[in-house]
Parts: sequence; structure tokens; C-alpha cells
Amino acid sequence: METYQIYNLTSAVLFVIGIGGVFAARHFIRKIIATIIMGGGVFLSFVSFAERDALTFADPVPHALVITGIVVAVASAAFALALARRIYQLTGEESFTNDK
Amino acid sequence: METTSILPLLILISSLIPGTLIMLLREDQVPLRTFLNLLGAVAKVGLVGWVFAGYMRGEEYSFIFNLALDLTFALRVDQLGLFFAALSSVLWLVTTLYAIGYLEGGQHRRRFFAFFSFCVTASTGIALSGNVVTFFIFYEFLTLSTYPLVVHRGTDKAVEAGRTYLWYTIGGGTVLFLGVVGLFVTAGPIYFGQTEIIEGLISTHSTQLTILFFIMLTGLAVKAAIFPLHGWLPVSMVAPAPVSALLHAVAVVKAGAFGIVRLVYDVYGIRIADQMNLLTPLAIFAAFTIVYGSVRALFQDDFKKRLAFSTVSQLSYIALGVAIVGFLSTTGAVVHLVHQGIMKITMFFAAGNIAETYGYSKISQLNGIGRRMPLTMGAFTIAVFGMIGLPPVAGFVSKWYLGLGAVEAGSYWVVLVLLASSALNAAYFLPIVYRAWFCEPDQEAVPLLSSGRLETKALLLIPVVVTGLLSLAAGVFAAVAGSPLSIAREIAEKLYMP
Amino acid sequence: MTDLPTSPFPAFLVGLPVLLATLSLFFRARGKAVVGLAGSLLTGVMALFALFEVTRRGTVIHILGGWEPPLGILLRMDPLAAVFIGMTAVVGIFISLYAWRYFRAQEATTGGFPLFWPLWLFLWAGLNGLFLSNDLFNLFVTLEVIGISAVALAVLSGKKTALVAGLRYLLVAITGSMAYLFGVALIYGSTGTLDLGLLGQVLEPGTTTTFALLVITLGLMIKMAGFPFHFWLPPAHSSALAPVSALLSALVVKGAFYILLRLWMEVFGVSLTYAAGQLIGLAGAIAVIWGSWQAFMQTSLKLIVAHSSVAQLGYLLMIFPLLILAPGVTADSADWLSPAWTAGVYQVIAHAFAKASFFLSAGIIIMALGHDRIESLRDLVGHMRITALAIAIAGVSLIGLPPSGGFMAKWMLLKGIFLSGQWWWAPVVLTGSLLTAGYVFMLLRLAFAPAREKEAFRPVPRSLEVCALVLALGSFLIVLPADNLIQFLQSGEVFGTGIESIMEGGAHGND
Amino acid sequence: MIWFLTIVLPLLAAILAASLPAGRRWTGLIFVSATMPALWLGLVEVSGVSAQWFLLEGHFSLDTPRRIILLLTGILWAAAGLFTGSYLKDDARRGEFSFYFGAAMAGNFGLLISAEVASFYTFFALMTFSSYGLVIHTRTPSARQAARIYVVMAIIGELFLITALYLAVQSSGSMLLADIPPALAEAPNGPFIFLLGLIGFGVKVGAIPLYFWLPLAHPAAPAPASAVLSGAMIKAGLVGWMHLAPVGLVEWSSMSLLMVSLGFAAALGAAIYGLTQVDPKTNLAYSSISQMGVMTVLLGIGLYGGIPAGLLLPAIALYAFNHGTAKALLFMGTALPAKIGGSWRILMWAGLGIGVLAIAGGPLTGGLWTKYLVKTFLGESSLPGAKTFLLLLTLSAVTTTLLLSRFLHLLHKIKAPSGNVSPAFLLPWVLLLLAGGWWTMSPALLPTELMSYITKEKGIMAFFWNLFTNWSALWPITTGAIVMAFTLKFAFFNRWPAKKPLLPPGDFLHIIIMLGNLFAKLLQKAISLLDSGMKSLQGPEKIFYRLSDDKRTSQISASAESLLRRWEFAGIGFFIFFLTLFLLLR
Repeated sequence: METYQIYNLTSAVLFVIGIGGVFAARHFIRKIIATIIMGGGVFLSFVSFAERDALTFADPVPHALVITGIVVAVASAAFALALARRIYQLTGEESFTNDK
Repeated sequence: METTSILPLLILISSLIPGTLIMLLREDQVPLRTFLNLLGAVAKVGLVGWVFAGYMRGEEYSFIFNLALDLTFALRVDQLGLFFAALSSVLWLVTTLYAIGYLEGGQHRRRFFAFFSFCVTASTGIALSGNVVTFFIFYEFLTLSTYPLVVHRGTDKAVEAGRTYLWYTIGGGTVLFLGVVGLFVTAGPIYFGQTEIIEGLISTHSTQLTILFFIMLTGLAVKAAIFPLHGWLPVSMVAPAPVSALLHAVAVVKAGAFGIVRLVYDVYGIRIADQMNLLTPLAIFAAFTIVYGSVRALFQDDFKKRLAFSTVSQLSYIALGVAIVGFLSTTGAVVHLVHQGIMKITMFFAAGNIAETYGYSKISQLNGIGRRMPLTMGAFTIAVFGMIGLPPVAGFVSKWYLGLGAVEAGSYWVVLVLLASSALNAAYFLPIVYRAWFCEPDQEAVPLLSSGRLETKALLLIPVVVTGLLSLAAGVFAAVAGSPLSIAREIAEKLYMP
Repeated sequence: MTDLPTSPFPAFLVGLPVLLATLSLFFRARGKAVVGLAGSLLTGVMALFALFEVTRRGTVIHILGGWEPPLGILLRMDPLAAVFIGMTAVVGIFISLYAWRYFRAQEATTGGFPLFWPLWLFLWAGLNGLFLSNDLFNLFVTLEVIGISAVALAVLSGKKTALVAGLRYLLVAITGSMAYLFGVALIYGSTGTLDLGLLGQVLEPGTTTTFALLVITLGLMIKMAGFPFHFWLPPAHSSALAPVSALLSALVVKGAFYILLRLWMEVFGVSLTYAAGQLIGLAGAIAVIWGSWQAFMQTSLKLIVAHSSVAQLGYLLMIFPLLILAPGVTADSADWLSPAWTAGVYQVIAHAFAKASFFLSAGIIIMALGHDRIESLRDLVGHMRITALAIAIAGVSLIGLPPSGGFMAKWMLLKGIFLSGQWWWAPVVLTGSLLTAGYVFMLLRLAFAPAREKEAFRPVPRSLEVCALVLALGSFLIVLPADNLIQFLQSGEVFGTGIESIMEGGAHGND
Repeated sequence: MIWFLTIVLPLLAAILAASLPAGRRWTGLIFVSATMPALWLGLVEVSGVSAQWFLLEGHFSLDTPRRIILLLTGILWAAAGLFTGSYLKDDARRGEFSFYFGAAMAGNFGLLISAEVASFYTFFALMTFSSYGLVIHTRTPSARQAARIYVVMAIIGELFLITALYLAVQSSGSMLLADIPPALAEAPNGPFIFLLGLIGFGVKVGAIPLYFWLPLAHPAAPAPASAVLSGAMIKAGLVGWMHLAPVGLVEWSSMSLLMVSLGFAAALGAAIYGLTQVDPKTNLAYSSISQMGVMTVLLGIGLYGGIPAGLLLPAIALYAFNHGTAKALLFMGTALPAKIGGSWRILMWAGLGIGVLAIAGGPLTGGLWTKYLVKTFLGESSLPGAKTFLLLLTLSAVTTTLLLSRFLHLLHKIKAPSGNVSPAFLLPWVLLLLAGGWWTMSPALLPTELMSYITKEKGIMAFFWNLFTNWSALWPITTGAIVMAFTLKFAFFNRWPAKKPLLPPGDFLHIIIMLGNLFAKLLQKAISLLDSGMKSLQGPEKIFYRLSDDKRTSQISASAESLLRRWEFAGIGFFIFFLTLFLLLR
């Protein structure tokens, strides 16, 4: 089995873990972390595709994409954390109440 | 197809623009509003007359605007449409006068008159629409523009009535929508009168066409108040008198009836409809409705309720006439469009006058009212005789043709239905007349509005007298060229031309 | 691809809002508002010019900084994009005007939310970028920009409910875009390109493609609140400020739909199957019924409107089964494609106008009453007749009564349904409009009903009411140019490639 | 022109007289002048006109029998009008009365001169419904009841009538009345159509078994109104029959037998029943029924075939003329005794006597002549049992005499005012009496062929001075008179009811009402059941309201929504969707 396939599988697993976490986890922070894990999986797969075929050098495009992606992901994660914190300050809630 | 002309559009605009302007006016700008109203009304009558004259000279008027793909908005002038347009425009003029008098000093008059104009725009639009789609557009527009009129009083009762009214009409509209799209898909964009299209499809698509016919019929039957779907009509009696007059005499119910006429004669064509025997169910339902409405009317003590149920029964004459194949019954049906209109509007005017002048809304209160309001009740009495089908009032003419048509078509049970209906009509209308003229008033009532020497406000009195005389004249001068009957005959002749 | 005429407009459409937004950040509160309003007006006008440009010259492209793809970015403005951009512009302008007046009126109490303006401009830039961008990754970036600025707008009021709803919204958005990005990764892995046009040709059916399609579809479904994933929309939309709710439900959700449409029609044609289309349609159908029913059951105005958004988006999903042909049907014989397309586009535009107007009216009512419980709408007609009229007109368009844009959409949808013989969707459409009528007329009924206790209707600026009314009227006026609009859309390649891929998809389908 | 005046003038008169302030005496003159065109048409032959504009193209013309009846009608309305002018001048509701009076007059004239179905039906209806106003005029409970029964019967009649007309017009294919009898003769359902017409008009004629409204309605009206009701309007039904009956064209033996036997039943039965009454006007009403019975007989004979319409119909018209004038005289006469005194009474009794004689068919009166006509036709027709019928005819003369002498006796009992007074309305009465001078000369109205057919070569006067005929006419009358005198003379035989009638007027109407009352409970129950049933079948919207307004519905849907809102469920949804889509894409 080739290396990038291992990467691939790992990324898939990470993605599934992440998405499962988003839906299953209760606490805000857990959910946010879950999204970050998802992101990790996705970026990993991107990177893995960088040396897909027998190129002499790595395909630059995925790196560019991944960097952009990470920036975006970080931004949104930070925003999410800020929101969670604000909610906690306002109400002391740490998880979604089921109704509404 | 024909040379396009702006005139049909103008006919619509003549009431659309005043309506919009009135919307923008202030509540207290009464003279300007009244002026706009009357201007629009008169202009509409004039335009219709003009177009009529042109049509008689053999000119073609049509206005076609392509909306999207093959979805076209088409206004076309044909005899049937003009017939209906003339009815609504004339009665609109009269009713506008009446409404001005009736609502004097009332609430939200701006809103009322605005939507009143829209309502008439819709019904003339229905009259002049050249294809099924356009008809549907105005059919729905009518529903919307009448709703504020139904709930105009703003009481909880009125609002509830409005709710029922909407559920029925919107439901009917949705069903009709289904049918119309279905027809559009099966037969393409059908212009009224292009019966050959269906004729061509009949061999291949007969099942679809049958189903579609009944779907559309159901949609139209709601507004035409045919039996299981009539529930909204008596309820919406809470509306002010001019509204119920217009609703029940011209705009809404006639839209349904007119739609049925169009569907049978101008979309499917009477021959096809007969071949596929689509008409028998219609006939049966109509006949049942005639009897049912009359029986229900017997038990109503509320004046307007009784009138409403009588409308339910009278309207089905049209459907019945359509359902019977034959020149005479067609004539009867078409002419009843107009005759029922003028007679019924007279009755509602009369009811309104009494309610407005003495505050009576129950029949049991009407003892000796004839002595106090001779002109109003005189007109009412004329209309009553018309409804029973006694000459020389308009109703006799329609009934005469319907009956002859039924005999001609050999369906004698229809004659029995007509007789039963006449008897029932007499049974629930003559007591009113009897009370009015031959009973002593039990208590000395004082008029609510002092009106000098007249029995009530002139603006309330003139319309009822005019329509009363109209319904008399329509009968007495039935044979004169240009009378409703003569036009109806021409329409029927065109339909049955080989 | 590069043989298409180039034009600077696409760059402006994205760059200008960003620039102005950044600029506005340097000003104080009032300054932000001024710059923001000016900026949005400018952008709007620009967008309309761009639309005009496209109608004149057909599809135009712009290559940012002369860097060719794949590393560089190519903005492509075809008729479909142009139409969406134009719609965004018109709706956006009126919402901006409204917002300006709305916040001014509340400045004393709330400080007038100056941050609205930069965020809104970012959002707009994101939307334009989304409509314009021509490769999968840019779509992702724009999605993120939209998502984040949308959430930021949603929580602008700082209220607790808004924050919770916002967080929920944000998490969903991230999940959705991550799923989408995963799909993008898979595709890039299998093909090595991200260009939509190219992908349409080179993509081959296979497990990777299927998985990519799956995750992308699901991600976008989540973002556009397709049926099982609509759970985040009503709270988020109903708890935001009035102009924001208008933006969110009128424009933002349409972005995800736009991508879904493009990808399914242009890229994934090869691996689509008829059955898959039916599934999406089913989701849409359920959304229509469920959303309308929920809206019918709500007791507060904004919740009604929000739930109705769910239903209206369901109609959008319902065109997919029509666009994907059964095996053995060729695009030439499928005469229902153009009705279906028209239905989709008209549903988008009409819903944008109507829903925006609806939310703006809701805002007016909240401003006048302090809350939006519907039983206190009694005698609305007496107090605020313009707003009542706006609600009525917008509602009529939502129901789909003629001659509104909604009617055009429903007509075309039904026509497509009948033509394609998939009659089983028809009852859904009709039930949907009946239920819609149910809640719209429930509002009107109350509006006409006599006032029980004297509700204090505080006076509201007339201009707000006018904005709402104009948007409502817009949802009717869009019917007039319908014919030209459809021809315009048909002139673009989007149909061509779309139908080509559909044909192939149909051919390979169900194997 | 004159044709239209015939109809329009009475209408104008109605309005004019109705709007006259109280205490004016012109009413009479107005009405008289309104009848002039009708009288003119009755006397002078005028070629018919057609009015394209009227209803469904109106046509107006007259033939001999209808001209005779028009003349009669004109005379009666003129007299009655003049009578009204003074008789009702102090009545509170004189205005209304004159209105309905004039309208009915217009209707009556109109239906006689109209030659096509629509306008005939129109004026028939106009007459019928405006005479309702005459019947109910006094507003007493009895009058109201009479009026109610009258209008109910009238409507039933109209329904049968319109049906008959539908069918007749359909089978003849033209609106002209003249085309109907031939068409009926041809049409397979001719007898049925005629039967419908028989019933429809029978109500107006007061034929058995549809007459029972008549003894209530005719007396209920004021004297002049009853005069026209019983003298003129009742003939409208007869005219209707004559329009439908294909006399001389068919041999409907059963139909003819039916009519003849019904006619005789009426002629005898009504007269006998009338004897039990105490109100002179009721007496007269019953006598009208019996007289109409005789006319029914005549028409019935015609339907048996053999006798040409040209002979029979004028004969019937003549009979109607004689009866009409005399009956009107008597009816108006009922108003006299209470008002007239002294030597004037002689004049009164003389007039009344002549009237009675005329009806009974006494010598030197038109009655003699007309009775003779009946005899001849009956004798000539090959009707089975013609002999018995002849006998019955003679018998009917006796009963009629009894009835009318009883009537005179009843009038006699009314005590006269003292002194030599005479009411103003004596004048029109006398005029009518003089006009009734016609009835001795009435044969002059007849077409010559009928004259010669009956009087052979000997002239008319010879006929009148023919002792045999006079005697044969005289003996039944004298018998009747003697019997009456006898019973009155000897108290033992004098069993005549004095105060209240032995049997109620309107005989078996009361049986009907009784039955009605028996079933009233059931009927009301059924109706109310029907009504409630209809109320209960409410529209579909109600069901939906119940669903949507229910608390539970909203709770359920809310909880369902909140379930969908949970992240877990969203996740489950996600994976389910994922799997399904995956499977569908394979």
C-alpha cells in the first residue's frame, strides 16, 4: 500500500470522527474541536494528493489551497470560540438546549 | 393572429387606474375619490360600448403579450366576452352609485372603493381574456380583490367569513391551476374558440382530457357555488350590501358560471363535450343545486341569507343550460348570465335599502314595508316575479328558453326541476312580497336617515329603480335587436353553426 | 475558456465591496454607515452595469492579475451568474436603504449597529465572488467568506438567542464547507484540476467521484438547509435583525443552491442517476410540506417567515429530479428542461424579493410593536396599511398566485412535472401553495380583524414601509421581462454543458 | 295602435286612479274610458297586428269567439269600473284597489287579444296575480285565507300551464296559438298536453276538482271585483281551453267523456251544494261553477269530433257572454238591497229577476237561446249516453233555478233602508242591465253560418216566439221556482239554513285542510329534519378548521420540529441521507 493511500485513509477517518463529533458532542468546545478535526482530515487528504503521480516535484497547487484553507478554518474556529465564550458569559450555557 | 389593439387593455385600465389612484388618496378626499370612481365607471361603459360597436362592424380586437416561453397573456374580444363585460361594466356603474350612497360616512372607504375597482377590473378581465391562462390569472386576481371587500366590516364575524371565503376560493383556484397547467401541457396554449385542438386530441388523449375537464370544472364550480362547494356564498353575506350585490350578481359567482360556459363551449366545444358525455354529471349536480338552494332558502329568516341561497339555486340554471345540448338551452343559459345578474342585484339593493333606512335585516320585520318604501319594494317585487319565472320579467325569458331546450333535448326531468324550482321560488319569495304589501306594520318604525320626500337617499333609490326597470325591460323588449336575448341567440347560433 | 471576451467588471464586483468594507472600518459609527450605504449603492449600480455588459457581450471572463489558472484565479460571468448578481444587486440596494433608515431610527437606543455595513459589504463581495468564480476551490473560499460574515451579521444584535442561533449556524456552516472541501480534495486528487468547465469534460465516473459527489452534495444541502438539515435556519433567521434576516434568507442560502445547481449540472453529470435526482426531489417535497406546515403553526411573525423559507427552498430542490433524465431519454426529446430551469431561476428571484420584503415588514412591525407575536397584528390595516399591503403582496407571490414571480415559478414547475410525466410531484406543489395560503391569509385575517386591546402602534418612518412595498412589488414586476430573461439564460453555455452532461449521466445512469 | 291602447290604457288608468286623492269620483270615468278600445275591438273587426319588439315577438288578433268574449269583458269591466268609482269612494284602500283593478283589467284584455303564447301567458299571469289584490282587499282573516288559497292554486295552475305550453310549442314549432290545436291533433302526446292545459286552466275555470278556491275567493272580494272575477276573468280559463282544444280535428272519446261527465258533475253538484249556503255571494260563486260546468260539457262534446270548431266555439263564447253579463249583474246586485229603498227596489228586483232568468235559461232571454244551443249540439253529437246527458241538462236548469231563487230569497232577507233612497252605484248597475239588453239580441254576434245552422230558414225572432221552445225552457224553471216557494211557505218544509251554512263553503278544501292538519306534525318534523340535515352537512373547511385550530395539533407539530432540531437527529439524518444517496448512485 502506497504512502498517500495511508494518508487518504487517515484523512477519511479523521473526517468521519470530526463530523461524528459535531453531531454527537454536547459541549460547544467539543463541537468546535470536532470541526477542527474535520478540517485536519480534509487538509491531510489535500496534501496527500500533492504527490499523486510520479512527478519530479510536488504539485504546488494543493499546498496553496491547503494554506488558504487553514487560514479560513482558523478564522472560523476563532470566531466560533468567541461566540461560545460570549454565550457562556451571558448565560452560563455550555451546550445547546434542545428546543430552539 | 389578429391585429393587436390597445382597446381591450384600456377597458381594464379604466378601472385599474382609478383603483390605484384611490389607494393613494387620503381618506377625506371624498369628492376627488367619487369623481375618479364615476369617471372610471363611465369610461368603462363607454369603452365597452365603443368596442361593441366596433365588433358589430366586424373588427377584431386583441391584445397579446408573451410572458415566458409559450405562456401568453391574451385579451381578445368575442361576443360572449363582450356580453359579460357589458354586464359587469354597466352594473359596476350602478353599484358604484349605490355604494357611494350606502357607505356615506363609513369607515375605510378608500380601501373599499379601491378594491371595488380592482374587483371589476378582474371581472372584465375574465370577460375579455382570450386564453385559458389569462382567464386563470384574472380568476385568481378576482379572489384577492374581493377578499378585502368581504371582510370590509372588520368584525370578527366578517373576518371569519373571509377566512371561509378564502379557503374555498383559493382551494378552487389551486384545483383550477392544476387543470389549467394540465390542459396546457396536453393541448398547448388554447385560445378560446379553438375547439379544433381538443377535437384533434380526442382520439389519443380522451382519458386525460376527461380528467382535466372535471378537475377544471371542480375549480370553477367553487365560484359558481355548485352544490358541495357553495358553502362560502351564504357566509360571505356579512359584507356590505353593495359588495354582496356585486359578489352575488356579477363579479364572483358569474366568473365561475362564465368559466363553465367558456370551458364547455370555447375550450372543449359542445360537440366534443357531448360525445365524451362530460355534461351529464354537470347537469345532475346543477339540478340538485337548484333544488337544494331553494329548499335551504325556505328556512332562512335573514333577508340576505335567503337571497344568497336563492343565488345558489339560480346560478345553477346557467350550468344546467350549459349541460343540456341544444340551441335553445344554450340561449337560455347565456341570457341567464345577464338576467339573473340584474334581477338579483335589484334584490340586494332592495335589501340594502331596507337595512340602511330602517335597520331591518330579518324577513319577519318587513311587515308593511311596501307602504313605506314603495319604489324599492316595487322593484323588488318585479325581481321576485322574474325569479319565479313569471312574464314579462327577464327571468321568464331565460326560463322559457331553458324549458323549451330541455323539452327539445328530450330530458323532461329537467323540466320538472325547473317547475319545482319555480314553485319553491314562489314559496320563499312571495311571503316577503305578501308581508311587504298586504300586512299591517306591527310597530311604527322611524327611518334611520331622514331623506326629505324620498323614501330613502336618492343614491340608494336610483340604482334599485334602474335595475328593477332594466330587469323588466329585458323581458318586455326581449325581441328587440340588441336586447340580451337577441345577443344570446346570436352567440348560440354561432356555436351551433355546422 | 480564455477565448471568451474579458471584461474588468467581474474584478470590480468582487474587489469594490471588499475595498469599501475595509475602508469603512477606519471610520466612526456614522461614518461607517455613510460609507457602507454609499458603497452598497455603488456596488449595486456596478452589478447592474455588469449585467448589462453580459446581456450585450455574452459571457465575459476576467483573469485576476493575469495569472492563468490553475494557480491564478479566473472569474467567469455567464448569464446565470449575471442574473444572480443582478438579483443580489437589486435586493441588496433596497435592503441597504432600509437598513440605513432602520438603524438611524434606533441609533439612540442601540447605537445603530455600525458593524453591519462592513460585514454586509464583505458578504456581498462573497456572494458576487461565488457567482463569478469558476473553480471549486474559489467556491469554497467564497462560501466561507459568506458563511462567516453571515454568522457575524446574524449575531449582530448580541442577544442571547441570536448568539446561540449564530453559533449553531456557524458550526453547521463550517461542517458544510468542510464536507464540501473534502469533496473538492477528492476531485482534485482524481482529476488534478478544479476548473468547472474542464472538470465537466475530464471527470470519469468511479468510486472517488461518487464519494466526492456525496460529500459535496451533503455539504451544500446542509448549507442551504435542505430538508433533514433545516434545523439551524429558523432560529438563525428569526433571531437576527430585520435587514439581516432579509439578507440571510433572500440571498445567502441561494449561494449554496447556486453551487449545487452548477456542480450537478456541469460537473457531476457523469455519475448522476435518475434515482439520485428523485431522492433530492423527495427531500425538497418533504421540506415544502413540512416547512409550510410549521410556518402555519407558528405564532410569531419572524418564525413564520423563517419556516416558510425552508419550504420555499424545498421548491428549489424539487427541480433536480426534472433536470436529471431517466435512462434512455435524450435532452432533445426532454422538452421539460427549459420549464424546469425557468422554474428554478424564478423561484430563486421571486423568493428573494418576496422574502426580503416579508422580513423587512416584520422588522417594521417589531419596530412599531416591540415584538412580533401575530395576535397583536390585529387591525394592522388600520395603522400601517402600506406594510399590510407589502405583506399581502409578498405573501401572494409566495403562494404563487398570478401574476407574480412565484406564479411563474410554480407554473413552470408544474408544467415541467407534467411534461416529464413525474406527476407525483404535482400534489406536493399544490399542497405547498395551499398551506402557504394558509399562513399568509392567517396574517391577513388578523390584519383585518378588529383590535382587541389597544395595541400601541408606534409611528415608523414611511420610507421603511416604502422599501418593503417596493421589494414586494418587485416580486410581481419580474414577470414582465420573463421572456427576455429566459432567452438570455438560454443563450449561455450553462444550458449547453448542463444538458450535455445530463445526457451522459442519463446514459450511464443506473448501471 | 288600438291593440296597444287596449292594454296600455287600463295600466295608465290603474296608476292614475291609484294616485287620485281620496274623495274624487273620477275613478269610475277613468276606468270606463280605459275600456273603450276593448269595446271597440269587440264590436268592430280590426285586422291583427304583430309587435316585433314585444316579448318574444308579440302578435295580436281576434277571432269570433274571442271577440265575443272580449266584448263581454269590456262591458263588464266598464260597468264594474263605474260601479267601483262610487261604491268604494270612501274605502281606505281605494287607491290600492284601483291599482290592482286596472292591472287585472289590462291582463284580462291582453290575454284575450294576444295571439301567441308568450304574451298570452304574460297577460294571463298579470291578471291572475293582480286579482290577488282584489281578493285580499278587505284584509279580513277570511279574505286573507281565501287569498292564500287562491294564490297557491294559481301558482299550481301556472306550473301546469307553462309545462303544457312548453310541450305544445315544442310540438307545433311555432309560438302562434292558432298553430297549437292542429299540432296537438297530430302529436302522439297531444292528449297528454291537452290534459296538462285542462288542469292548468281548469284552476281558473273552477272545474272539478280544482274549483274549491272559487267559492272562497269570489265572495271575499268587493262586489264589483267579484263581478269581474266571476263574470269575466273566469272566462279566461275557458279561452285558454279553446286555444288548446283541437275541436273538430280529433276524436278523443275518453278525453271528451271525461270533460262532459266532469262538466255535468259540476253543473249539478255545485248547484246543489250551493243551496246549503247562506251568503248570497257564495251562492252565486257556486252557480258560476255549475255554469262553467255546462261550458266544459260543450267543449267536451267538441273533442268527440263531428262538430266543426267554427260552430262550436262561438256557441261556447255566446254561452259565456250570457252567463257573464247576468252573473256580473247579480254579483253587483248583492250590494244593492242594503242601500236601496222605496220604489227603487222594484227596479232592483226586476233587474235581478231578469238576471236569474237569463242564467236559468228562461224564455225571451239569451239563456234560452244558449241552452238551446247546448241541447242541439248534445243531441247531434254521437256521444254515448247523449240521452241521459240531455236529461241531466234539463235537471241542471231546475237546480240552477232553485239555487238562484234561493239567492233571491237570501237577498230578500236583507232589510231595506227606510225611505226612497238609491245609491250612486245604481246607475252603472242599470247601465249593465241595459247593456245586458244585448243578451236578448246576442245572436247578432254570431257568425251567420251558426245562425242558419240553428234557426234554419226561419229568422231569429221566429225562434224567440216559438212557443214550444219557450215552454220546454219554462217548465223546469217554474218547477224549481215552485219548489222553492213551497219550501219557504210552509215552515215544516222550511229547513233552509239561516245563520251559518249547512256545509262550509269551499267544500272538500276543508277535507284537504283537515288531512293537512293531520299530517302537519309529521310534515313539519320531516321538514325540520331535512333542514337540520342540510345544515349539518357542512363544508369541507369546517373539518380543516377543527384540525388546524386544535391545541394538540400544534403541540404535536411543535414537538416534532424540536425533535428535528436536535443535533443527534440531524446527524442521523446526515448518515441516512449519505447511505441512501450512496446506494442510489451505485
